[in-house]
Amino acid sequence: MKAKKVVKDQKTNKKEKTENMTIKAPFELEKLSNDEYILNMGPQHPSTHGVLRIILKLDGEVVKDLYADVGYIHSSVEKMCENKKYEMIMPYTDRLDYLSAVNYNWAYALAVEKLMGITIPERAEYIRVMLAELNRIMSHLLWYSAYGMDVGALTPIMYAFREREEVIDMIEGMTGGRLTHNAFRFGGFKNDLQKGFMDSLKKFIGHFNDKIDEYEALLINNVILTARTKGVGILSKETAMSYGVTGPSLRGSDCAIDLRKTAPYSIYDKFDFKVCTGKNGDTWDRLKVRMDEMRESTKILKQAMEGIPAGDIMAKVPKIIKPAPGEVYTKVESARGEFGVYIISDGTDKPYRIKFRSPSFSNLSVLKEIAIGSKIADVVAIMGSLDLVIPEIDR
Amino acid sequence: MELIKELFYNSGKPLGELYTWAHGIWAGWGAPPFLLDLIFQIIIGVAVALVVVLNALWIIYYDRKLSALMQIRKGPNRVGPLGLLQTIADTVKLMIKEDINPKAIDVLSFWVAPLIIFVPTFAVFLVLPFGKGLIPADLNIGILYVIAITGLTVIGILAAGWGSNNKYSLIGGLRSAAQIVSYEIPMMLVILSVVLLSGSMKMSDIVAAQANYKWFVIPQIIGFIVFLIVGNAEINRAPFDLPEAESELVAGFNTEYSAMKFAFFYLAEYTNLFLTSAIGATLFLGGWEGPFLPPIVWFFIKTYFVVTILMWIRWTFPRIRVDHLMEFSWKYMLPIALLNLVITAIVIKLV
Amino acid sequence: MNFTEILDKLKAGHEVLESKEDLGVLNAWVAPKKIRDVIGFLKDDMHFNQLSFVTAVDLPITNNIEVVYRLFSYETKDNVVIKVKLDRVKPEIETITGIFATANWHERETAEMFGMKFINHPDPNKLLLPDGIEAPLRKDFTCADMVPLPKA
Amino acid sequence: MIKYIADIIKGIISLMEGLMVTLKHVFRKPITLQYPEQRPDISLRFRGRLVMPVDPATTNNRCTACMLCIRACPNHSIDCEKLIGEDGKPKPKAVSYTYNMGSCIYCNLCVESCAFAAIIMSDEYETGTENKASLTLDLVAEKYELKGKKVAWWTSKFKTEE
Repeated sequence: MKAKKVVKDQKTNKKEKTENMTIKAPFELEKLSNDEYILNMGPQHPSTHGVLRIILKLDGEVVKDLYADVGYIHSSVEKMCENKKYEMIMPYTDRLDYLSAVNYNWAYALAVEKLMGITIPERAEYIRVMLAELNRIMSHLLWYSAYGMDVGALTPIMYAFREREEVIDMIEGMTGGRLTHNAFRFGGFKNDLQKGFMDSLKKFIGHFNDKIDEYEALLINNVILTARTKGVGILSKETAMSYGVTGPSLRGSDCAIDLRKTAPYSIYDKFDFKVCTGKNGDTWDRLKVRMDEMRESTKILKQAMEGIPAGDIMAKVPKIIKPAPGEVYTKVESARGEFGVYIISDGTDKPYRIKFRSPSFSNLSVLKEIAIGSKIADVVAIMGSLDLVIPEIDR
Repeated sequence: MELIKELFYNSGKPLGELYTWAHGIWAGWGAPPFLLDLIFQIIIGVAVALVVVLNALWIIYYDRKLSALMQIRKGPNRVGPLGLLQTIADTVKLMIKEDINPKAIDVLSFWVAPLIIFVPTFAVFLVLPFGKGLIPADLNIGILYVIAITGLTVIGILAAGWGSNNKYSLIGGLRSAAQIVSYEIPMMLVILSVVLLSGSMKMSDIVAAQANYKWFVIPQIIGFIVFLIVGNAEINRAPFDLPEAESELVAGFNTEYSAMKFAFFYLAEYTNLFLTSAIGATLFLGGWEGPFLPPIVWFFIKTYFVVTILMWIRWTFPRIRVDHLMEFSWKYMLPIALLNLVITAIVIKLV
Repeated sequence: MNFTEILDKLKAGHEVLESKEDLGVLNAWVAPKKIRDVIGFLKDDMHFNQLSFVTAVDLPITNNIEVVYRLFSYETKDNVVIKVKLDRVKPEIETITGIFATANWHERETAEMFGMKFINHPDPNKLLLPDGIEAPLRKDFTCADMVPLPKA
Repeated sequence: MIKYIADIIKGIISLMEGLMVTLKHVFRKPITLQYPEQRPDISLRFRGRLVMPVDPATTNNRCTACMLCIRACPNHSIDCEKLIGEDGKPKPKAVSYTYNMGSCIYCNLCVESCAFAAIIMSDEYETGTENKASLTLDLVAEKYELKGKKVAWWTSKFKTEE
């Protein structure tokens, strides 16, 4: 008799638990009108580029409402880092955004160097700039090819990956990693540039601008694509600011804000380059900004290649990294926008609290604002133009 | 020797002789003649089926190789010499795969949809003029028959979309219906201008009207371009592949299909590509007309020329959006086709 | 503007409980009830037009949860950090979603990570975590699978 | 009306440009690497799986079981056991060196921390396996022989120090 009761209790418990576990539906099904229906885009969907779920309320093909459900691959990096020594966190920052890992390394390295008061040698700064710009090109090339797939053009990916392979080979030669580079150390680098880096860089810069022209002729200037993207997903300047949108997505809305210019870190003030902006803030402007940015990155690379001095690549850094108590926030312009690292140090060899401010997090939150009223195909096009990387949203 | 030459260059004559000869023997046995016709029809059916399957195998391989060329890669090159047996391997794989039937499907429409899509494709081969006299049935409403039959495909796609009980499939099915219905009209107008020029809807007459290299592509260049675009849209290939737009609708109307049922869709898609090209070649490029080579060879050369253009378009352009698709049809294709028809009519009247 | 100027302007209209300079950036502690006023003032009158992030820090020693708002001005290129000390047992604070739309997601993340509540939040559901996990970023949260670092 | 025609012409031109790009590529050489037969050219610093190579001079590994790599590893992927001599005191020699490839993130921090260049990231990248157990390796027992272009790089590391 007693045993039976226990079983029953367990059963009811289980039921309660499952009820608790169900995710609250963002749209009440009873309130839908006869013409409306719910469509789940994701968690596994070809165009969400990761494990992201977009719940759409549709009327025919028109999006009436939208709800972004994130957190499927939450990795709790911030909690993990509280249990790691400062040196160990560097490879973790790679994994936030595996497409522009160098920039993420940089933000973290900057933060710790600022806490420790380390100034790094000039040659190391130049190498950092070069790696970061190569990384930006690499990320934008992947974005371009993925965007081609999103809008149904299957050929751009092949051309873009041809150039991307060159870039990856260069970064791999320097750091040893192809995607998760773990490139930087506090104070500079462990290894100098590899032999032949300058030659391959020169070769790459030599032909890359022609390739960008080809990319634009193939996809960006195509009349089908311009018809699909011009005037779609208009993000106004005010909305973008309020939502904390950064990076190319913000610059598409006629905001000349680029942390490399507005709040120069490292030696970016030495380089001559333009902040590319769009006019209308629509999807096409965001695409164009990224294409132009690749050209500007090539310019920076050229200047860095010419101006790189000889010398040390590593500053004097204490063996044990133990910053003084205090807090620091450093940010860099990654391929997707402002990536910031906020560290609170309590004087031990582990950070007391570390917070990563990731650009995609804010960029995704604006999706609801700009996608309502467009078509299903537009949601895909807009999402692609925001260039989201899911692991940095689900930090 | 003479017979073989005749068979290649003027297939109609020896085939007709064979037919009357067989009928003579059949009558000598005292059997009813319709039975012999039935046997002949079955033989023709089997021959057409053979052509369909072999052609689909080849055209899929061709598409993959051509796309590989454009995408600076190598394409299939592992199975057989130059990867020629790749499609056969794929077919075998699809045949022995598990046929998954989701729980909540509408069984009838789910099962019957692949067949509905495939049968019209098959039936259109009836009026394709492969060579001089080599046409399974030379109907005097040949081209009308083609339009009527190909229009049936939409029912299959709709049935697949509805029967799958999947929202992606349903959207795909509905998109396809809208697409095919709105592109049917410019298609008909373009074909009508060709019919005006040739003065007949019979396929053999249309080819005959283009004898001595008076191909309709020259007076009807706009018509030909419109035909290519509209034909591409009718067979749901990129950039008009909205019903199965994989980045939006996962796989559209065939999301839930697997194994042989999926293979039917695949087969139908590529056969449709061949058909549209074949009709385009017949209407605008003089069909089997050509010097030296046997007519059937010319027919395939011209058809594959059109196929190549369509593939080239497919592997270059991004996908069009659904409302632009409608807009494009009604705002651009229809007026142009109509204008083309009117000008053709006026010119014919004047000359 | 430098540290003192920002502080003086802020102090003119609002009560600043405590202030500190940390690597050249003003950290100002304000009362929890005033947070909307302070952030609104910084945005409208002092052109701090970007809310970089909202987060919190768990301080078990003083039994506080400290909410951190970091603002940046694209015009004057200044940073400012506004901090609010909350009771660790029942941390509650007014939302600033109406001022900066980006606060919506940042606050949702902070709320679930620290087990706190943002009053009047338009969408108080969890953002990243599944149900059943409470406040993982608090210092007393332990996970069975967590392996401590080997002792040197 | 003029805009209508201009739109059509502009559209056709842009489409033609795209078609020309793909047409040009038809005549370019494919960039395919036929993977299992052709291998990519891997750079010297490539980070494959961790190995503890046998030093050809001493026909033994160079590990002194100093535990620096264990402390440097962010994921506790490495464990090491020191040799206990007959006198009961630990000797600078590793009896076993357990490396868990499953949790390794190939960050190179252990290699950089090693003062004797005893471990190195090899250029082995085909580390997929069917069972989890084979992801845990004992690098001492493995007696790995380093091959290829990494050898010179590796030996130069400790030759200069001595």
